[in-house]
Amino acid sequence: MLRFIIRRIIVIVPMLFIVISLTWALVRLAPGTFYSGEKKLAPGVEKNLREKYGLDQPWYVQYGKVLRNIARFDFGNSLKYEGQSVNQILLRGLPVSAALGLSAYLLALLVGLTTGTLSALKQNSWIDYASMSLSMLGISVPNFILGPLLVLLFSLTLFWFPPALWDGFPSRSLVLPAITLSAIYIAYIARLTRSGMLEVMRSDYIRTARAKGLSETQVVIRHALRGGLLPVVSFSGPALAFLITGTVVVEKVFALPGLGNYFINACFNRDEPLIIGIVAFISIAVLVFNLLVDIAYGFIDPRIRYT
Amino acid sequence: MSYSSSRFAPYSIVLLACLTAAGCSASASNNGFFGKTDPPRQNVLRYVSGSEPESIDPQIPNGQNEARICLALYEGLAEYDPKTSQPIPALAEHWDVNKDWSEVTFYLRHDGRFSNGDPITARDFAYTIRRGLTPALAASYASMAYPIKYAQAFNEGGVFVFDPGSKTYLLERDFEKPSEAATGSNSSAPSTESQPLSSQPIESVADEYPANAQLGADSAFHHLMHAPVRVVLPAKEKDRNAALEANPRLKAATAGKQFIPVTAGDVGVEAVDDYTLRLVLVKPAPYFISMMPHQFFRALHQKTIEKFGSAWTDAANIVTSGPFTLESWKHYDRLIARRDPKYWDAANVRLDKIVFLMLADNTTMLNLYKAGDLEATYNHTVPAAWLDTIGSLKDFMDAPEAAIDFYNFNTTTGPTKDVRVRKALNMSIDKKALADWRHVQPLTAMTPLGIFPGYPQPKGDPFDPDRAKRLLAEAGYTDATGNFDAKKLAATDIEVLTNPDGSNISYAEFMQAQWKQNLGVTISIRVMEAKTFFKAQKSLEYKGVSRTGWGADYMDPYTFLSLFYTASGNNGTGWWDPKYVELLDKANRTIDRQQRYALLAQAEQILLDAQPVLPIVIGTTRLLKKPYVKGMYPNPATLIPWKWVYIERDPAKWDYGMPDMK
Amino acid sequence: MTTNSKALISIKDLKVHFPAGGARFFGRSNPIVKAVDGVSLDIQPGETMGLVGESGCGKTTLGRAILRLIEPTEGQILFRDQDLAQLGAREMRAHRRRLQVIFQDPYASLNPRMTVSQIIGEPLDTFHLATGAAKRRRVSELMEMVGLSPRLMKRYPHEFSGGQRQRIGIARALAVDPEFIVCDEPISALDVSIQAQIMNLLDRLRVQKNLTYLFISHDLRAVRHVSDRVAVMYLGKIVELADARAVYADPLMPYTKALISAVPVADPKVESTRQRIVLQGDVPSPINPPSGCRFRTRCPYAIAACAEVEPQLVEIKPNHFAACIRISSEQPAIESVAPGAAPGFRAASGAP
Amino acid sequence: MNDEKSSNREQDEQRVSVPETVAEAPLIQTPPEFAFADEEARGVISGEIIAGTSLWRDARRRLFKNKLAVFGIFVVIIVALASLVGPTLIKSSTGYSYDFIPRDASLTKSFAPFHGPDARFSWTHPMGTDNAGRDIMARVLSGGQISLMVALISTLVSLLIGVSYGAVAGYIGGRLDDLMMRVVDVLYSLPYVIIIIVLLALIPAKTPTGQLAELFFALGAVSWLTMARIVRGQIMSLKNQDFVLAARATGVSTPKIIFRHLVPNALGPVIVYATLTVPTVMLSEAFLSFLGLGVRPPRVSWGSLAAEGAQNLAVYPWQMIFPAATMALMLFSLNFVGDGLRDALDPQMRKQ
Amino acid sequence: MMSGNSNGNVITVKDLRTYFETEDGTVKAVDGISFEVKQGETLGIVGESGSGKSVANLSLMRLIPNPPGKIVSGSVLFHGRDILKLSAREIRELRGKRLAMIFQDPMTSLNPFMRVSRQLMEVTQLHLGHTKEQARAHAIKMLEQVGIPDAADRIDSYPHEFSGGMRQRVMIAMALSCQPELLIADEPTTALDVTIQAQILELIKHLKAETGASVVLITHDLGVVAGMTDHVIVMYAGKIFEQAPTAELFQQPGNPYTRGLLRSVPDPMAEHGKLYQIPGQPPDLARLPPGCPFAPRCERAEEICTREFPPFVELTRDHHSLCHFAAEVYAETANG
Repeated sequence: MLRFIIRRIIVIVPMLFIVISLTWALVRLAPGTFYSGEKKLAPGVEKNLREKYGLDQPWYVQYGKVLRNIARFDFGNSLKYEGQSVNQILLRGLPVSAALGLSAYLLALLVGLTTGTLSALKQNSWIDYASMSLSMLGISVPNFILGPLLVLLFSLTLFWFPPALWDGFPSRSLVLPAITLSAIYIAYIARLTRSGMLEVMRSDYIRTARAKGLSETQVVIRHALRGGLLPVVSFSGPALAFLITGTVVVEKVFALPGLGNYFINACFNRDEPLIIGIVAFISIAVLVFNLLVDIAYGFIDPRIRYT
Repeated sequence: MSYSSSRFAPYSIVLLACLTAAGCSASASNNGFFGKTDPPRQNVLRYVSGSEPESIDPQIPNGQNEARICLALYEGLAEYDPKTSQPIPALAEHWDVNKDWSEVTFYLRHDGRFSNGDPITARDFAYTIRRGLTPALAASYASMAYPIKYAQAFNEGGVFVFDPGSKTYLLERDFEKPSEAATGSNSSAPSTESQPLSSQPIESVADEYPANAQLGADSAFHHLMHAPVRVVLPAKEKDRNAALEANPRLKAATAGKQFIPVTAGDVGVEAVDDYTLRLVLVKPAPYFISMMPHQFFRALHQKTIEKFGSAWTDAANIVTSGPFTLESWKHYDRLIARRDPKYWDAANVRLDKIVFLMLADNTTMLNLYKAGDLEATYNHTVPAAWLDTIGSLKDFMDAPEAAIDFYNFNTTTGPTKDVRVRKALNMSIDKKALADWRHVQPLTAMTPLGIFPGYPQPKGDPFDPDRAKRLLAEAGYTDATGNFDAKKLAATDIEVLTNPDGSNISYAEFMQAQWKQNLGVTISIRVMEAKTFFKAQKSLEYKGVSRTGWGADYMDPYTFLSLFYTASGNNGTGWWDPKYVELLDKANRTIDRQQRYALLAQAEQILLDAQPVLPIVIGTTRLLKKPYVKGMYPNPATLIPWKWVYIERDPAKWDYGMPDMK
Repeated sequence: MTTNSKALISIKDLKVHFPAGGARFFGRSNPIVKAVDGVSLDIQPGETMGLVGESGCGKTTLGRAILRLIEPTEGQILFRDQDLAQLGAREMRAHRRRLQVIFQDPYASLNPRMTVSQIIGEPLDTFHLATGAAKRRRVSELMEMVGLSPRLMKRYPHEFSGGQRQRIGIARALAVDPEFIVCDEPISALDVSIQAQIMNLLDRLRVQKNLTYLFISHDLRAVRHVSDRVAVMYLGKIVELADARAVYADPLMPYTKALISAVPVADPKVESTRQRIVLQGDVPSPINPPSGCRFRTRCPYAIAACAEVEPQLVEIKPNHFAACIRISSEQPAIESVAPGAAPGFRAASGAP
Repeated sequence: MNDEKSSNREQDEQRVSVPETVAEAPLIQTPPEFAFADEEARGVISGEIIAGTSLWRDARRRLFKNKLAVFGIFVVIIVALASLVGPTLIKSSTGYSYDFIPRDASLTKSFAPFHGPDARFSWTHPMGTDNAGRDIMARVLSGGQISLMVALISTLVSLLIGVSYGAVAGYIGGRLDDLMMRVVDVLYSLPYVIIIIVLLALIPAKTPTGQLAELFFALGAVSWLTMARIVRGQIMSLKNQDFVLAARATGVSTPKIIFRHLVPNALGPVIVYATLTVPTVMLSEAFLSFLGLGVRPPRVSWGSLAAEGAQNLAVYPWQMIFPAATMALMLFSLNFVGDGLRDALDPQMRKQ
Repeated sequence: MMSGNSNGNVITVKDLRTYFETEDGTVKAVDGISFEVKQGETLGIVGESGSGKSVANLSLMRLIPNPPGKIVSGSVLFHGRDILKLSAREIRELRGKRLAMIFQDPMTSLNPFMRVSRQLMEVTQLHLGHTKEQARAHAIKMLEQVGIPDAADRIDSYPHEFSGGMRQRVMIAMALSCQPELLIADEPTTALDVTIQAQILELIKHLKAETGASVVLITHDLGVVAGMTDHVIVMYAGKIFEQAPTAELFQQPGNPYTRGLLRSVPDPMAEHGKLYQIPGQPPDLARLPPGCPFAPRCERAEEICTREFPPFVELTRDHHSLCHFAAEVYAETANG
């Protein structure tokens, strides 16, 4: 198990190297620099800026510097935000994104699992139809539409929740973003749970459990749930990685200081160290979460052994 | 695995219908205001500063989102007038300008204090200006200070040429190239070939520039500052050699000479005493005083900066000079400024705190405002499209702004190389309709009308589609009978390039419709991500038309006209006319305001005749302000000097409509 | 075993090893499954060679390795004296015309998205044997041959029952006129009443088309019925090889004895009287097979030497080979080698 | 262990409950040996080929039995038709088109649905007008053209690239699979926004059509990644099925195995994923349009209309509600169609 | 309900009909079968796939998935109580305690996510009110009883850590935990190898002798039935085709189908040659012919067979056959 984990972590290194190098090259290829804007800078000022950030040096020197920094887990300073290190920015944005992502994920789990399980157990009943239609709605209404709708309804008409901004965790400001973000995950999880449960409920060992004289509730909770949730578990890795590392649309709609917001702005600002930092962070997060899912899988499904 | 059928498909429609109903009720306004009007319990003002500031070091960034905060944290020699945005005394009680605009002297108040209690002196301002120009700092707005003598040379990293033999420096006037003479950088007598290489002894300056009577004593530096301008060459050998190659005579003269780097000490800034600051300008700049409230010139605390380096702006370290000081800054979220009790005028500062929220999305901002989470928004936050609804509300603030929207023409290539095409494209836009549509003033020239009282603004071409067609016909876009043929002006030769921000696309669509309706020409619109767009515009990689705009850096027409001053045509149009530049220089040498305005207007006329731009509209502030917020005005610069802002709790004294701007 | 130059297929010391655990979790030191571990076998033209063994003994792997559907690790597969194991992918593909396979599961072995004529016609396309009308004619012919109406050629596999699907599978194998067919448990997924149909069909085709079969099955009754000779496999090795009759009537190796004894007989009288040998325990894992004789862990006759010496397949009786160190041509009957040494060989009535 | 599968597992009793047959095609009764003769005996004219119910046709039948899927198909067709002809109809009846801005300044503002400038009911703008006085219905319908095209083409691109890529990786496996999947991982990790910006800078589109092509390229460029993963997983579970082995055994070439045998059998999940991708694609399109890669203004798509409408939601809710509702309705229906197709294509369903 | 005619029968099935609603119509998986199992007796049910043998037994336990399946009519008297009329709660109390079942595939029938110990303990905790400790001790005892070596050590393993044979032993231990009166073994050895099959069959025999439970053994292998059962039922197309004491059925079958089945099993001792085969394919249960469902495949079929459903002929007191010509066939087979 440990060896498996170590090996998986080692694989991250070359991957990261390639991702970072390509990202660096892409940022270099993208037109414009962090300082270009509507107001043109005086040539002298531009020259000073280029010297300040070493942009006047040959590309390989700059590239080497990037790699050296990253080897020390230091992504350098943001170009756009004077004096702020990328590490600081990541540490600042992460809790927000993570709190949002986790709440959304937990909400999605709660609602998705419940509706999915109910749907499966009451297959082809009105509960099934209703929850599946709702989950399809979650897929059909993109969150850049859902978010504003929720704001209109709950913030501007009913004045229940603030329409934007971050008041820390937990707070009322989290409610609407979390709902917006979770909608599609509720949908996915409900569908995955439903199909997973349907499959498990048809399996032989459920028949065995019933033949033992267990009640339907016992059958579901003790025997079916674990297997029925496996698809949700494998879905959760990438989903969590994605949720926790920031979600551009929702963070934008609700003006939340999360990584997604940072990332998209960094791209528009050509803030190279920040872009590289976030890309690297997200790549690691994805790999780590997939690893975690594999490990969790091992715990849930004893048939899987890692070597 | 299947759920094959469901009878609940219409759910979505029902839900959406509910939300529609909610939306309709939500748009209804509440007693003539947009959303809640309950004042906050404390004297705290919540405002939006825009996107995350690049830095709250006032000299680093160049955006308004930082300026809004820096105005609270720092104070300069002058402050913006809250209503007119003209400079009014602040840390300087008054100032003098000498007769030929080569010297400005500021007399500082004696009670100015930093937030740590240190007095603010002339030395602090000298430091501030020198620091701002330091190349390593790479301040974006260092060019603001370029009118100060050797400021540009220092900022760009130049060297003087010193002759160790004669102990003199080479002087610029001796090496001016004929071509550059036209642009004329100095008022001194033109050099001629017959004059020998020379450098005037420093002593003689004293006669020419008598000591300022009020200051009494004079300094050696003061003498030096008025010496003829020395030759400045790039410090980098490669760049220097290139410069020398271009001027063989200079190259010959530099042989065997020493290159002495320009230092901060060479910059024309002098603290005559603790409360007197003297600046020497390299060339006259009548607009110079109006730049003084700019954040670049606001007082900084030298010891703090030297102690903490770039971390000096951290809440734990920062020392500020303004009415407010930094309490906390949660990045990408909010910055809280607290009233500074040490501030010299603290007694008159009535807000306890200002919360600057960092967000840039108008919808979010307005949602917050409506929900009562914001006291006011900044300029242009109300989308023009909302004016039909919001325009009549009592908390809607709309006033002309010292900002313009216009289109650049690419004058170097394609159909728009032809001035007739440019004129025709301009004349075929019904700017009145455009302005009515967006509830703004049309822009016909390069300067906004009504912002600069007394400025004799030239009139641009009027809306005249028939003439436009004739011009296009003259330019060769004709059918067999010689009449204008819209098909000849192929749609792919001209397109409107724009970035997607704000209502740029809406404008472009309207313009497109105008051209189509008035000329029959279909001009396509091309949207480009901002940075890519800026690059394409700057390097003239666009077909025909590109969108741009300009907000005044200071309250003077020159801020707009100087856009086309740049010698290389590096202005997004490729257009450059020496006559234009000459007129601008001449105007700036003119001390008399009316004469100067007349010269500027002449220059503007040249610009309009050449039509490198298509003026569109004058900006308006379009912001929202709760009625209980007083002392805040939609001024032309839309920068709010915070010390005068307060929260009025008596509804009788609220603003029901625009506050009095007089 | 001596190499018979007349053999159609001559397998020499064939080994198929692969890493255990599958591909999902990569790792360097995965244990090796020795599915087939040094098998030598000659199959004569026109003969049906039966291959029996319990699941996991490697019989299917052996069958697939002969056809290079699984890459052999080591050894030779001589087909008409050409070593198939050495052929490149392209040459091998050409050889597939002569070597075919019939699979166990008639449900899984037919592509559900293809019609019968596409399924049977595909080999014809692959080897450019027939196109257009000729191809249709050939498909009809093949369908008739296996007892299916050609009218059904445009139908899809799911419309057929298991036995009919197996017929389609047989027709596909016959399409290219092969010489040798590996019948990989062709009847085990079928109903009892259908098994006989398929066995008879295979037998008829063998005679008609002069085919040679390797008939793999765990069903000893079926193997006995269709085979000329039978090879018994245990944990990757052949442990006994003889004429079908001899193997059943006179098994030599203790494993074969137990295996045959375990088959239930559809006759209550026989069942109630006969002494069934019940082997203890399970087949050991092929990842780490026992040393020496692999059967020794379950063999009642095992002695210390069985753990040391790997028994070779030797001719105990004429044309009757067995791999057991405790028997020889002089002393072929194991019971007499060690009478009473078989506490594991108990009567059926005894307690487990 | 991929040795032998479970041996003689009889086809499970469950199969009884839903026999492998369909109404039009009663199970074919084949007599043992010479079915042909029997057919003739029953008076059936030989040579008349009975077309089978292919899984496709079967799927279609099941699809049309699924009421919701039919509802979905109906809506999709209605919306598609309206998008196709609607703009022309509106133009001819009211004079409004997606880009028509009225000359009269009093008309260049946003009117609520069914409200004319005189604040009275009017049929002219059933969805209201936008900020420039353009008819929202005309814009929604012409936006439908773009959105549907975007959905269609980028789905096709993702199908084309994703399916081939995933299928090849899944089938070949081993190091190539590892490498191909790492490439996907890397592509996943790269910042999409920057890729688009670079793409725009390096190959600027010369014409609006070229730009549209670029948009499809950009959308397809990312949407295939997940598709590739899904297909790979499917193929990996399919590739060990006997029918693939059978194809290999008959010498079918690798590309044919992948695209004729494997891919058609993996279609169910592919279709569901494809329909699930459509909302993402539409969102990406709105985003890319914002970056300048989408359709050129004043052309619109549902995504960009809704995104723009969201900006004005608090004041002019109809600007978002109508495009969003149309889009949601379409996606909703599309999902039903996708699910219906998956169910219809899933062979598992037959056995339930 | 408490009819007195349970006379020594553990279970009495009367006219049981279980139908499945499918797309293709109603599938009569079990269509009017009646049989009884006496105390201590082993009943074999033989049939090919689709004959309804498993459905019949799932019906006894009321484990038919509904939908699509439904027990349409009939009664299943367990010691005189009709199982089909019990409440859900009452039937749960019977299941696992007095009626136990083991299934064909021991891998899929054990919950792969749960330790064997828990799966075993669950039963006695539920039905016998065992505490954890009691249940565990009992489980270990049961595992030892079914011949799992080192039961105490291995009890906490997961099912996948056992071999197929061992898993089936675990299943048996689980089924017998509460000393049920009736054990239904649904193809318990089909997925196993012959040597393991022999072990398991021995085990069942042995345990049956020890506990005195009645057993219903479902299989398609006539050989298994021959050695294990007292009575045999042969099913075809949801119907009982023949019902007889085991010895008699094998010796003198009274139904052409049974005879065909017996003849088509290859005899290992016989010479290689053409094997007897039943022609044709198993019938489509949704579309049965009007007469005898076996008629199209029957060598003895006459015109009446395709027209009229055959009678259930009593050949001897214990021997019944569903055939128009049962008596003739019975007579024929007696001769050879």
